Amino acid sequence: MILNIACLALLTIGVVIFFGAVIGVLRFPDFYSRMHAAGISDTMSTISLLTAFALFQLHDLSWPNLLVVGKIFFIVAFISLTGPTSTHALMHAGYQRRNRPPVRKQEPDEDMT
Amino acid sequence: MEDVFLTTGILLFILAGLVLLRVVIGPTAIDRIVAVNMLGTQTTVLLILIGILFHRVDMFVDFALTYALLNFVGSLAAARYLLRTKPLKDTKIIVTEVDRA
Amino acid sequence: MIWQFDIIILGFLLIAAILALRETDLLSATMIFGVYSFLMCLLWAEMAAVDVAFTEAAVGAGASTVFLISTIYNTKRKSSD
Amino acid sequence: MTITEFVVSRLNYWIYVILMMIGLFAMISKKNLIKKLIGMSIFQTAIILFYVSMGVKEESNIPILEHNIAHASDHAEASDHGQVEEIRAENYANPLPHVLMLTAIVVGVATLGVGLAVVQKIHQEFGTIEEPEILAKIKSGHG
Amino acid sequence: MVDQYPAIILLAPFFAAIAVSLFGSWKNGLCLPMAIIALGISLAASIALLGQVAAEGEIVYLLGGWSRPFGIEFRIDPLNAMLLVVVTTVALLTAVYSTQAAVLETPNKYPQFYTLFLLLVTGLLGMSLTGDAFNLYVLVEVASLTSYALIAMHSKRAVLASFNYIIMGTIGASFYLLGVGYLYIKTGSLNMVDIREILQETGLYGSKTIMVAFMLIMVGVWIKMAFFPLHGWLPNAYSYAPSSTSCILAPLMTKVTVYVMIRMMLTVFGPEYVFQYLGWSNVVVWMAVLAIVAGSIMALAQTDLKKMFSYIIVAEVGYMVGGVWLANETAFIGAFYHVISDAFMTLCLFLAAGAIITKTGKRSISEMEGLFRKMPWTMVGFVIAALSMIGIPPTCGFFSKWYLINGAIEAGHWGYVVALLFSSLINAILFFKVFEVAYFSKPSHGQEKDENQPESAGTDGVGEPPATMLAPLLITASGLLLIGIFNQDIVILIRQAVSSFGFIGFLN
Amino acid sequence: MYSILVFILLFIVWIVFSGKFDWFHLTLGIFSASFVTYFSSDLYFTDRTIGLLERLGQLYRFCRYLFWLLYQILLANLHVLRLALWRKGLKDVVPTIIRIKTRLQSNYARYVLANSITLTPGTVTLRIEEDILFVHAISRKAAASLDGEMERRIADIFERAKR
Amino acid sequence: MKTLGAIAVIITGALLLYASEDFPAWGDPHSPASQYRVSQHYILKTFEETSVPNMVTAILADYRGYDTLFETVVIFTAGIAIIAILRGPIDKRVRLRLASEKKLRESNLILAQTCRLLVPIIQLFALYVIAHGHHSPGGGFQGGVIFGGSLILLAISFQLQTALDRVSEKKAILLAGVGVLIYSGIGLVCLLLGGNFLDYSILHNLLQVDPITARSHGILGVEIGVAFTVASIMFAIYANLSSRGRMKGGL
Repeated sequence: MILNIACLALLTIGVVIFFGAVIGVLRFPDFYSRMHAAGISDTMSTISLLTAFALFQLHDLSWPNLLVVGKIFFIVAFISLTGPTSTHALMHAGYQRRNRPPVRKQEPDEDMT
Repeated sequence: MEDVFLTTGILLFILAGLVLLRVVIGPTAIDRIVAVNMLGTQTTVLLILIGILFHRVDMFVDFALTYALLNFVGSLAAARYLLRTKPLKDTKIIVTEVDRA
Repeated sequence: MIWQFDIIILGFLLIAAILALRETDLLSATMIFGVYSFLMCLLWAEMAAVDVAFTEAAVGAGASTVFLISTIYNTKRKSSD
Repeated sequence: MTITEFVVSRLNYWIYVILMMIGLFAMISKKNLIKKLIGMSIFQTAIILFYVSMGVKEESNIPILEHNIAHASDHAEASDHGQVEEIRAENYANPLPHVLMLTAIVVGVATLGVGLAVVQKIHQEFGTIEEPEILAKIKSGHG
Repeated sequence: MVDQYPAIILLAPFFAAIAVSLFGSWKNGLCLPMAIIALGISLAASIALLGQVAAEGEIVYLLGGWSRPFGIEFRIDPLNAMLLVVVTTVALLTAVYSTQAAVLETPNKYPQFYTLFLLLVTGLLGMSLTGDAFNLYVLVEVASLTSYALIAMHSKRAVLASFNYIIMGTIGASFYLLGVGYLYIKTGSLNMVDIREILQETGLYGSKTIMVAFMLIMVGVWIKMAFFPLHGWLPNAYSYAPSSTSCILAPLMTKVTVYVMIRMMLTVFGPEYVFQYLGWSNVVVWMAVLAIVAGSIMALAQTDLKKMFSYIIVAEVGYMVGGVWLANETAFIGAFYHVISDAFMTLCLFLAAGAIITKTGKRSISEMEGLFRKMPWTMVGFVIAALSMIGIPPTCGFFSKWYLINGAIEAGHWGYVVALLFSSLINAILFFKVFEVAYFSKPSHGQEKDENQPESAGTDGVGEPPATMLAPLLITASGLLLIGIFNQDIVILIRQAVSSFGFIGFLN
Repeated sequence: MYSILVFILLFIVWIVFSGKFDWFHLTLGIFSASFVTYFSSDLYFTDRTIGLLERLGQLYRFCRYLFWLLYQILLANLHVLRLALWRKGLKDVVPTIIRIKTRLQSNYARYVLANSITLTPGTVTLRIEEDILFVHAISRKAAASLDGEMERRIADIFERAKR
Repeated sequence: MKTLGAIAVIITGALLLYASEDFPAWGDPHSPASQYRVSQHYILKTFEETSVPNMVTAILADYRGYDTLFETVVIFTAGIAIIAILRGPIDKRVRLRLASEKKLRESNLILAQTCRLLVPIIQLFALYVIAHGHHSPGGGFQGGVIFGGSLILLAISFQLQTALDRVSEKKAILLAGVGVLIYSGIGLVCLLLGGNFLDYSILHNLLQVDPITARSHGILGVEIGVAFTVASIMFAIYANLSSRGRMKGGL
């Protein structure tokens, strides 16, 4: 029962946070800020939703289920590893090309014709 | 409890639809990539949710994990592309720089 | 099958497909095609086709998108239609 | 149940036809070669959608045996068929379309890859990937 | 080992392809011998299989040892046994021919070329062997992918042609796949024989789904074989491809697809459904008439030798489709006989064209002056093929047309007869135009041009092509005569197959 | 030495993945783990001079750091949520780029710092150039949260010995 | 072209919609396709006959193993085809244009570190997917794509050369050939032992197990072959497409 309530609470939190992230992505003025909002969904919302799933999985405590929980936490770990990295990569790309000369002077389509 | 998950799933889908809206309007490619990346993360969550609805989470975790890992490759490739090429058209972004030691 | 999801995903699929083909910036088109591909993945997961969904997840996220992007990189990004 | 019957029972088939036609239209009428290939992918996935849709059963689960069934008959004697009777066909989605579609996805990726390689080669040779421009170049004797 | 022949036929080129890809880049010289040996084994096995089938009737080979509806099986009846012999023979001859051509045209891609070549042969063999509707799709894709690559390997224009082929080929294959899906949703089976049994037993003839499935499969197959309104991809693809590629593709791809159509019509849907229940034969035969006429007229308008041949292929496809759809035994025999003879005729033409193009570097008909003097043996082969195309008696082209016309008369379809005669006339005009240029025009003008052509400006000018090019050409040419002379044996075999389809009780 | 460590780590991961303990799957696991170790063990532990015990200590401190980070993420999330959801929030969106000079020496520590900054919504690392981090912050408050606390904690994890 | 396309699309679409009226309803468990003995047999008897709980894997690699063999061949063909299409004379201008590459590598510390962390895990996961195709979704193809994805990730986050140092293009094609050879070799061994091509149950003498387990092991062997091919070909395709077949520079 407690598990259910905790699960429910986490689900609600997750959805609400995701809602906030979506609103942010829609409302913020430029893509840098939107990326911050996208970061929310990458971290908190995913973590709380996945934790809720993991808790639900713990309803019947058995060895395979524990491993599933382990895998879910692997997913959390990976998302919190890949999320920032891709955010950074995108930001970097956007920033790099705006403020400094592009790395390749030529457009790739010009050289072969 | 199942209904709760179902509702959560539907809510997430509707919200994902809003993200899709950003993909539609997003003026630059980066906006779209950001939104797509976000949808990718959400797909991972939804996959596990579907697994719960099927009562077979152990089967669905695997490719949720795959999705989490490989979605990264796609957005990285896009970022790399943007890094390597001239932009299609420059967007105006107001940024103030502050120095801080 | 979970028909509630089914209806939603099918609607999104249509939007994504039309968008991917209407977009003139090929990089954006590719990204929208990525959306299309993972909607497909969800659709198959929802229709209990786990292996197909797995393959689509691996292919759509890992392979197709990257191939398309690398081709755009080597050709050009703007499309006339 | 009535909603299910009314809305859901044919929706998949309708959507697959629409998707397929979108893809087909793009393949025939788009000028950009990469667009054509994207259309081709949509076309192929629509077919996969059709196949997977027909493997669905209402109350079915994924076509992997439940642990307990598999486990139970692991311990049973080879000649004892008592355990295996627990498997009920209605409980599992039809696996055959899934198998076929795995192959079709693979074929789709392979075709996409080859198509993209050809597009790159075309770009190398003609300097453009728009069909009218290429045809104009051929006509003007450049190609 | 005797009962393993079907597997051996397929596996020999398959393993050779893998071996070429593994060792080919290490030693380029290994590629060709491996290919030839493998194709030789395959040819021997397919001849043995043909003998076996002729003696025992239909052979079923279960892959994986699973019985009929559950696994995949090979079904070999006299028709596809003959087709196997044709495929392996053509492949072997082309492989010998490619010794020179592949070096010249695809210099730094030697192992890749042979891998793809052998995989193409594997795909074609598999297409003709298999008894499973879905498996056919996979093998069609193997054959198509290899041919896309083989075409695109060469020149500038070929790449664009290959792209169009990819688009059209994918549409075709996908329609086929969809048709199989429609069949599956109503029958629940993928095995060809099984599907026919279910269709007959459960009275599905009236189903709209089955009808649309049939239409989809037919359209898909027609796109792949370049039946007239859907032929758009073929001429460019075949004429701009490297010569050894077009030598293998042009004879085999369309013919094997015609066989696939026959198999779909007769084995999967059954003649009663196709001819009696649907009763579309008249429409399709008229389409075939259109294809023949249009193909011939378009061939007339061409100045490029290979392109002209390509349009002739479009017309020939019309012959075969029309012959099959005339729905009587004589016409069917004519059609299948034409499949066999046309494979060799086309091979012969393309071998000759390839030899001419490699030696002189010229593609246009008007530039072929004095070829009879310069390369007499090549032209002998060319003349035999041309005569066979026109339909002059000792060659095989005559007999196929004879049966086709007889069948058409039997069916009372005079439009087809007229189209066939018209096409023969056009062929005659076309080839005599070539002969005229090549025999009567003065070579002096041509030699002057030769010095501007660096590739062909050897010390001895333009002479005969090397033996590896000439020998396949002459073998094929004599093969044309042999097939013509021994036509009765082939007809008997076809008749045997036709009777097993239950085609006879079914004349209109 | 280190490849054995990598092997053991990978094997543990395998067990979590696999969840089957019959000899067949364990053998497969040993095989797979050793294959991956052979194939790409050079990607792990670039600095192979650090002792094993030190690594364990780092791991422990890193776990402790994670909890703190989680708390920070929560706070930052609330902040960005407020920006997104409140009507007046948009006024506070003042994109700023901050240049931070870090004291962290090793690449890995810098990486952890950069990723932690990105992981807390509101701040994203734009670029690392040697010891200078360019950080993009969405608002002044988010910018103010980069007060060096995080860096101190990371330094505490990875570079305690060096100081 | 547009009107032609529209006409073709409308005709085909109308035809397809016309036919779908006749379909059984979506999700109908009594549709002919689900009721026919093929599907029933696959669901009910697969475990008994092959001892593989995942029906899809069993059908893919055993009942319809011949299909899968050619599916692998399709992938293999695609790899060879792409090399054959894109390879041309080496372009010397490439070196000049990409002189700035080394700097790029250093400036992307975050990417590099994340990939260092992820790549081995992805590879291990790929191997897990291959090995556990019997019990959970996945198998040779999926695992192969994931493994290929890890190499692609390596190539994207460092540079193409880094990945090519591990698996060069030649090696990739070689491995792909080996993969197909493993698959067809298992089939050939079956043939040589006296069974039909791909009849794994005949392997039981060789492996010293009962025929049903032999099928299971045969399936595993086949999956490994598929994985080899798919992984290396996916990487080879990426390497070729991203660098236009020149194996230098690239995305």
